[in-house]
Amino acid sequence: MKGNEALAEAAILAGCDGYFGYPITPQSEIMEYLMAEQPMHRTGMVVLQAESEIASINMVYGGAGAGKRVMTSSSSPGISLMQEGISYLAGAELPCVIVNVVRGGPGLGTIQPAQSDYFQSVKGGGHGDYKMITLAPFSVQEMADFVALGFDLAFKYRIPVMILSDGAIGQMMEKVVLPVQRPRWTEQEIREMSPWATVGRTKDRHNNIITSLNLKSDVQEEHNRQLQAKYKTIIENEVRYEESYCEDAEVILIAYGTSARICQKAVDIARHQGIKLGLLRPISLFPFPEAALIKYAEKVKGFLSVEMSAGQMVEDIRLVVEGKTKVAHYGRMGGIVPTTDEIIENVKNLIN
Amino acid sequence: MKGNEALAEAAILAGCDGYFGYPITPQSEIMEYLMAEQPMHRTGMVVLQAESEIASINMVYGGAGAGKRVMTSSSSPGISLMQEGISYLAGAELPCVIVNVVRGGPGLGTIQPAQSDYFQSVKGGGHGDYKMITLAPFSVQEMADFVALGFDLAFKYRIPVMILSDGAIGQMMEKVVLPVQRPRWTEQEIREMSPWATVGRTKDRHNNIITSLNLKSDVQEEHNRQLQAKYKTIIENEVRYEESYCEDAEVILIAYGTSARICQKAVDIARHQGIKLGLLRPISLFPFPEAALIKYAEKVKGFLSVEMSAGQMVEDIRLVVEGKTKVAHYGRMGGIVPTTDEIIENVKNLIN
Amino acid sequence: MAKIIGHIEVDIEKCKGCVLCIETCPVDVIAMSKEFNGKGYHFMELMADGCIGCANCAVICPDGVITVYKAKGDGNMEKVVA
Amino acid sequence: MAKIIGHIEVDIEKCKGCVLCIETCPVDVIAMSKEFNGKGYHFMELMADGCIGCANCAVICPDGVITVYKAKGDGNMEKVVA
Amino acid sequence: MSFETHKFNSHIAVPENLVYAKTPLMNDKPLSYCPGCGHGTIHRLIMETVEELDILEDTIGIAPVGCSVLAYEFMGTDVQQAAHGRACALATGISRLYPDKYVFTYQGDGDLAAIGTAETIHACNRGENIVIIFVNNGIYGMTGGQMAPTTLPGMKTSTSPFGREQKDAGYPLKMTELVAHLPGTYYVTRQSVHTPVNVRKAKKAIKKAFELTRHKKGVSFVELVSNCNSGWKMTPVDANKWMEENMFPFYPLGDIKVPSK
Amino acid sequence: MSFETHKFNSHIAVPENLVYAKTPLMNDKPLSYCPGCGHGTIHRLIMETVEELDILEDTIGIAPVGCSVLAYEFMGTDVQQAAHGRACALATGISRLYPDKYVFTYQGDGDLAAIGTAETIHACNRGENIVIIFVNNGIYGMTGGQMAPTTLPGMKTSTSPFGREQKDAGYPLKMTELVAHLPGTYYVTRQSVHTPVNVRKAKKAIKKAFELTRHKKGVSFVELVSNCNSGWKMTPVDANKWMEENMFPFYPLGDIKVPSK
Amino acid sequence: MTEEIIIAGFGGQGVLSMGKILAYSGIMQDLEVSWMPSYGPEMRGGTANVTVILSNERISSPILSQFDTAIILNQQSMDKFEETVKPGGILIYDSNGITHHPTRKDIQIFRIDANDEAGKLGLKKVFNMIVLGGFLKIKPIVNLDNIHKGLEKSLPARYHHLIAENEKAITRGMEIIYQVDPA
Amino acid sequence: MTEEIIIAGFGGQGVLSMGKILAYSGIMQDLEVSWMPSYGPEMRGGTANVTVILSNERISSPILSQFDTAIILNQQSMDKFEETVKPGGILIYDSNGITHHPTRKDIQIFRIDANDEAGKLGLKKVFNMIVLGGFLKIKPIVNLDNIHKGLEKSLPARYHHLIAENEKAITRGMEIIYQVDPA
Ligand SMILES: Cc1ncc(C[n+]2csc(CCOP(=O)(O)OP(=O)(O)O)c2C)c(N)n1
Ligand SMILES: Cc1ncc(C[n+]2csc(CCOP(=O)(O)OP(=O)(O)O)c2C)c(N)n1
Ligand code: SF4
Ligand code: SF4
Ligand code: SF4
Ligand code: SF4
Ligand code: SF4
Ligand code: SF4
Ligand SMILES: [Mg+2]
Ligand SMILES: [Mg+2]
Repeated sequence: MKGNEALAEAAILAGCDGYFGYPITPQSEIMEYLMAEQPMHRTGMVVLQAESEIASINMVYGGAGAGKRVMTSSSSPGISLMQEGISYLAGAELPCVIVNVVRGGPGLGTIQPAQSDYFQSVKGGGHGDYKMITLAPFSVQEMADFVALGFDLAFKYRIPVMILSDGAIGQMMEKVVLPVQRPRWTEQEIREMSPWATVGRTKDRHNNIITSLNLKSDVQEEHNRQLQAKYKTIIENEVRYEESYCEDAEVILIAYGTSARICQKAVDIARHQGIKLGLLRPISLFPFPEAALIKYAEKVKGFLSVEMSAGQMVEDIRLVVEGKTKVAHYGRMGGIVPTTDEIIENVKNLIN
Repeated sequence: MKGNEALAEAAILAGCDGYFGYPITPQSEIMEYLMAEQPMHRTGMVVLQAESEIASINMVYGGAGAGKRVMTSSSSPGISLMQEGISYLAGAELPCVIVNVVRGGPGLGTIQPAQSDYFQSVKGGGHGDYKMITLAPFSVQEMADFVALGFDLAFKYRIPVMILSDGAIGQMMEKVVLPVQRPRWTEQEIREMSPWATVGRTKDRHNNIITSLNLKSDVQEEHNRQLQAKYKTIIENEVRYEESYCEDAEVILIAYGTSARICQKAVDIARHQGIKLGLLRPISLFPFPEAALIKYAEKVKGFLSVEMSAGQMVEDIRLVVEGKTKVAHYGRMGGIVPTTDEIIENVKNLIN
Repeated sequence: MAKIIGHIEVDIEKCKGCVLCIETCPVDVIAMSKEFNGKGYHFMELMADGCIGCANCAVICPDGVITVYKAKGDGNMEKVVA
Repeated sequence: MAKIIGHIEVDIEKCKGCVLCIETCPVDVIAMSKEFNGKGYHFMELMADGCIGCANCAVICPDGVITVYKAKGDGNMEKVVA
Repeated sequence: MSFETHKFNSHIAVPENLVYAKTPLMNDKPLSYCPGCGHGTIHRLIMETVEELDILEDTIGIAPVGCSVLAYEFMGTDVQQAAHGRACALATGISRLYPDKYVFTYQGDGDLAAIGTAETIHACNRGENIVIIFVNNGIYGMTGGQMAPTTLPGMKTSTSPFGREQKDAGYPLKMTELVAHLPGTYYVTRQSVHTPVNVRKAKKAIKKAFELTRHKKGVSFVELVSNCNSGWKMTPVDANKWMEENMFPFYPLGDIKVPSK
Repeated sequence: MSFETHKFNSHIAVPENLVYAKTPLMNDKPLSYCPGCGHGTIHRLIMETVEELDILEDTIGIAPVGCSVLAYEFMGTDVQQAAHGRACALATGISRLYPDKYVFTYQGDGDLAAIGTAETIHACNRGENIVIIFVNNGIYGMTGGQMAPTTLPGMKTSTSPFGREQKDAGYPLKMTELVAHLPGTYYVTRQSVHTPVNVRKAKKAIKKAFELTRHKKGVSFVELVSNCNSGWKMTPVDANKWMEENMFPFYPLGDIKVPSK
Repeated sequence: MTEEIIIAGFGGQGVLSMGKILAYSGIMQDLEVSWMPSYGPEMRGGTANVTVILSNERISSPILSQFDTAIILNQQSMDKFEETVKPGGILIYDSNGITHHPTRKDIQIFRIDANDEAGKLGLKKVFNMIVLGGFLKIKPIVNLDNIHKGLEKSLPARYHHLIAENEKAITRGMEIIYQVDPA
Repeated sequence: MTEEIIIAGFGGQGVLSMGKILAYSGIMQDLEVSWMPSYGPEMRGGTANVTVILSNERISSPILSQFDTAIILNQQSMDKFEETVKPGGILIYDSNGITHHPTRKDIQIFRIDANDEAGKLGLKKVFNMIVLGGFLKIKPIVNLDNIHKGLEKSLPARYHHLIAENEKAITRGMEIIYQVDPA
């Protein structure tokens, strides 16, 4: 199964209620798979091709506000169009899953894989102070696994969750173990689990309101404080990452997604050559695995951030490391994937 | 004159060819002023109310691609809608001026002044690796001055320039000295100065193309490298900032825009109280005044970033300082402006 | 002879004095008060006898300020109208 | 007797073998080649005499592959057509 | 509530004589609209409909930005606040996921006919089973009276201070007629709330719209030509008169597309 | 160029006998379109028009994403590449700033009728002095054959693998008829390029559109119903036949709005 | 000299334009000025206030939390701004609609019944000029010549015939303001 | 065992599906597999290639710059991928349309004229299976049973009647491949 298809199938299995999307390479297979699979007949899941990405994200807003498990997917330019909607979702604290199968930018750019939407995802491409939980799958298996995980986190914290993938992960096939089917929630369950949702007012409660508007500054500030507090809780509880060969490493590579796959291989090769190389792979980009980095910051000769971008995640590494060790960046752009040779050469430069 | 009006008048005086915008508080006065002023009769400048912010930014794209001095303005949610367009402008290397009179977010938020779109402006709210030159006016005078400066930089580097203002600066009145009228460029001048512009092909040249598309990864990577090289040149040449009382300061406030105004007052008060406080005001947010900060990093007890946000610019400060001194953040949100008392108290905390 | 008699009640604190109701009353029995309400508006009052309970005023009132009653003018009610 | 004679030239490297031209030729004088061009397509050829220079083929060709000529069939041209 | 009960026939003010009272589905908060603004009346008619059809548990409203952004403060139904122009997309999302619910949007002319054009046209084209309430006051009320797509030719607004000129800004856009051409719309009508008779007609139209939703007929589209006293800089009474004289010739009241049985 | 010059009458291949040759405004690069795709023909007709009207120095084209995103590689005019759906906004920007230039957009059905609906409607409503070339092939060609707003009922695409169903996806959207209702459009027509006769008619329509621009008449809107052999999974010949039989009944060819003298 | 003033009241009371006239007059007197409104939400009505600063030095912050003078025209504003007057500063208020009169002892309190006076004069429109007159009596920081020029500058030409009336109102305001002892 | 393969040719040659069958067959043999296409631009035609990895260990990177085996089906791919074969590795190519034959001395080079053969057999569609057969002859990393299962898995049920034909093609491919000395 292709990564994109695994993600689509996993959405059905996760009990997702609705997918709203618009075609764009390299992720159109997600909607195509869903349309061919007709999940309406399997679970009752709705799949709708919207007139644009803006419509998609706002259909998601509507569905999420009504307590449903809803998602959309797109690739870089389409995700840029969603930025207002994402800021609204964050402001109104609505749970949903948004998939970005990143391609090279800026502008129309190229359709080849890239990681240059990191800032947009974790710093906030939309306006205002907000965060999304951002998960970065690095295998077809994780493309499948992160859908249910995404929904769980989204509802636990009432927050939009971004799955930040890229064209390579989306297009490749690997063995994948699919999760078991979860049931979709009934209206009654939604009313109980998400008492804030606009499902229709019953006599025993006031009308539910989904909004991000606060005409009064002090109310808005209080709302912002609560958001920030929530983000802090998330930072404390939801960091996910994977380490390999870090314990004795002289240099640790930091990479996620496709570049983490290359880095795995680079570590294998380097270890063969006797270079003590490790890999720390952030799985959640927000929250960023700060503690893990700090742990190694004073032990290693340096960190090398390997990205398919001009250098974005490297800033988050530097923010954590605060000068305690060298932090270098090696990036390729425009859809080009770094090679193991290039990585190892950069590691050698860092050591010397 | 209100800040927004001064900016509008300055656009006419700067020889701006076209303004395309959509109403949103707190910046609607910009278009209202222009409509009342009828610059078509003064300089031939076009003012058009578009059907949306997306249309506005794409009208700007069209005009900029044809070599004209064009601009738009909006406030936070509207700017989020422009992110795809901004990424395209950056990718196609088109010069233009975009004004964001920031209000409190996320979502619909509040219409009161805020500084929570810093990340969006300087890290890239759109997709891909790109930068905009970002200028932060802190007075009505600068609202007026930065329009012509913005156009100059935009054309010098073929880059979109963001004027990052806020509701307070936009709504306040102060004395302002308006610049003298600059002529608009003739078509002939445009053909000479901007030989890349799509003005209509003459027999002696190939067709001009405005695009950000590169189907081939290596071409796209090369394009990205050139963009990064350009950004480096800008970092080397276009840093703008203002210092006051930094020379002997124990603590330096870092603030821009409205919060820099409050900080000025806080410095006055603190100096009266015998506290050695200084203020370093970044005028260009990208490029960020790194060298100036480094200069003081080892002299002071700490930097205090005063922002109307949960803490955004403070990350850029930390990235520069790399642990060499304390870096603290004091922020208010949701449209609330920090007070001098609060700032001074935070300074005291930093010292102890 | 069963005559119709009507009556309205006005939530004066919510009235904004837009006078749309006054314009629409077929029997001209409502008018603006001299006083202001808490919001600083002159408010609408029933000024004379003769309301026929047609509810025009209530229907047109954007702020939902008016409640309308109507009764057949017989029995002891008739006395009152008389 | 001035008969019309026509002739076409084909930029065979750009032809994509879509056969739209063949469908549209009123006198059926064009057909696909057996060979491939550099792009791997069979390309269109003038296969027989009798082209009347109507330009249908050129007009319909999406790839602008065909150039059409036409002459009155008199003088030494007539000889050729004869 | 402080009711002023007058002496005149106040004795008949007993429940059995009640002719008209605000529906309890309108909250008791004072409306934030300007005196005489039609938004309040239209809110009330929708809430009366929901009450009369007894569909509160299954009704979800959507109010995007515009003067009625606070609709959720006044209407007793569940309400989502939408980004500018996107109400129809939200409505689509909700209605597809809850096909048996009553989903309505409440949109101004700036919202529905400018920034939201694509969402409006496509929801109508897909025939989403929703009610679209379109309050056309020919201006951007909330943001201080800028020109809307529906602003009349020659009409002065803060962004057309010398009157809307066709050559710069085009003609007023008749979205209602436009969507009536789409097969996905089932019932399309234009009403007003400036006289009691019109209020009653508007109420009927709104009720019909919701009833058609029950029968899954697709889009019911109800335009309400309304006033904006503040934006037009007129008293409410003058505004209504101006509306009759100027808006209605351009936006004639009545049904535009009615269900053929 | 490697021309194969055949023996048959090749002696008449001299300039004075030339009947038809590709306009030099079409670059010599091989087109990137699939064999038989109408895009190439339509490109050529526009370039012929520009050549014949001798307006190269004053013509600016706009090609958004879609199969024709590379139009700038093939057309000899200055060209801007637009974000998906935004060609009409770019055209507005350019045309307002250069009122004497010829600005045309070249848009697919996904571009013009889905994501770009608002920009299209509003440019048409404002009556921008531009030419809109609308290539309707009922599908998203570039991205691999997904359903477009203009996809026919029952038509199979990669996102309607069991055929477009009206109840889920609505009816095909007839944007051309829709914009013809707007006062800002001056000339609205629907043509095709699947036979020489139709090509010649289409050429006339395109030329007329550019001539009307010269006279500042507002929007000239030319729809070209075209094929997408790859998306439809047919040979070019079959595709054209299918188009005649299925597309034209739904999208009848001919003028929809013609200038009244 | 730096004078930091807040003027606060209802939307319709001419609060912003009073501030504007003061600011323009300051400019005429070659002072540095700043005028910073609290702009309301995207809705009608409600309260309005404006911070005006006049100074012969560069003005650091246009937004303040403490003021030399507060001019207060309704109860909400009293609740909000009484506390913000600097010790030794001045509070001027119109008693119309005021239910809780100011109570601070460390400031000087003046009262001006401008609303009543405007009613009496039949000059509702210049209510705010009466208040301005009162303020100028207490703090004559700009002279009347420059006020005249400020009026000229801030009123559109078509209203210039009203300047005399405005000036009359200012003079009247100077007459009717009086100091009160805090209750 | 880890086998890293690149298969490269024109869009229409069945490059991706050859890779897919190999990958599915690997799964049937309980190997770890990865299949990574170079997906083309949003346009038709052009070249296509796919990286297939079969291994009995976890596969680190699905994207490689060096390969154990390169299967090359047109000149462009030859130009691009000849260099990427690891020293000691294998290059298999179909000579149809090849103008510059491979020249490396440090690898083993095999040639398979599958295009001609497919033409002869009248089985253009299974051209790619002939090539696959050739590869399996040289590197029998999956057995024919599992290839059968892989075909079953990767072909939609409605094409299962074609499996026999595919297997015939594989067998034929095994017969016609031969090693060449670099020119
Ligand atoms: C993206 C975005 N753009 C602009 C605005 C500002 N805005 C708020 S409401 C509105 C238009 C209001 O007009 P209308 O929809 O006609 O409603 P009305 O207030 O007249 O009832 C605008 C432009 C916004 N909130 N968001
Ligand atoms: C914002 C955005 N969304 C989606 C895409 C992907 N995309 C490119 S072209 C296209 C549609 C192409 O269809 P059409 O406009 O009909 O042109 P055609 O290829 O059929 O000629 C899409 C969805 C994109 N490039 N940008
Ligand atoms: S219509 Fe309503 S708000 Fe208006 S004056 Fe009458 S009662 Fe008051
Ligand atoms: S109910 Fe009718 S008659 Fe009575 S006050 Fe109202 S409008 Fe007048
Ligand atoms: S129409 Fe053109 S491309 Fe097609 S076969 Fe004929 S010459 Fe070749
Ligand atoms: S010009 Fe006419 S007759 Fe000659 S080959 Fe072409 S279509 Fe046939
Ligand atoms: S501004 Fe206009 S639309 Fe808004 S509440 Fe006031 S009158 Fe109504
Ligand atoms: S995909 Fe369709 S529209 Fe695109 S080039 Fe091929 S045939 Fe033409
Ligand atoms: Mg409106
Ligand atoms: Mg298409």
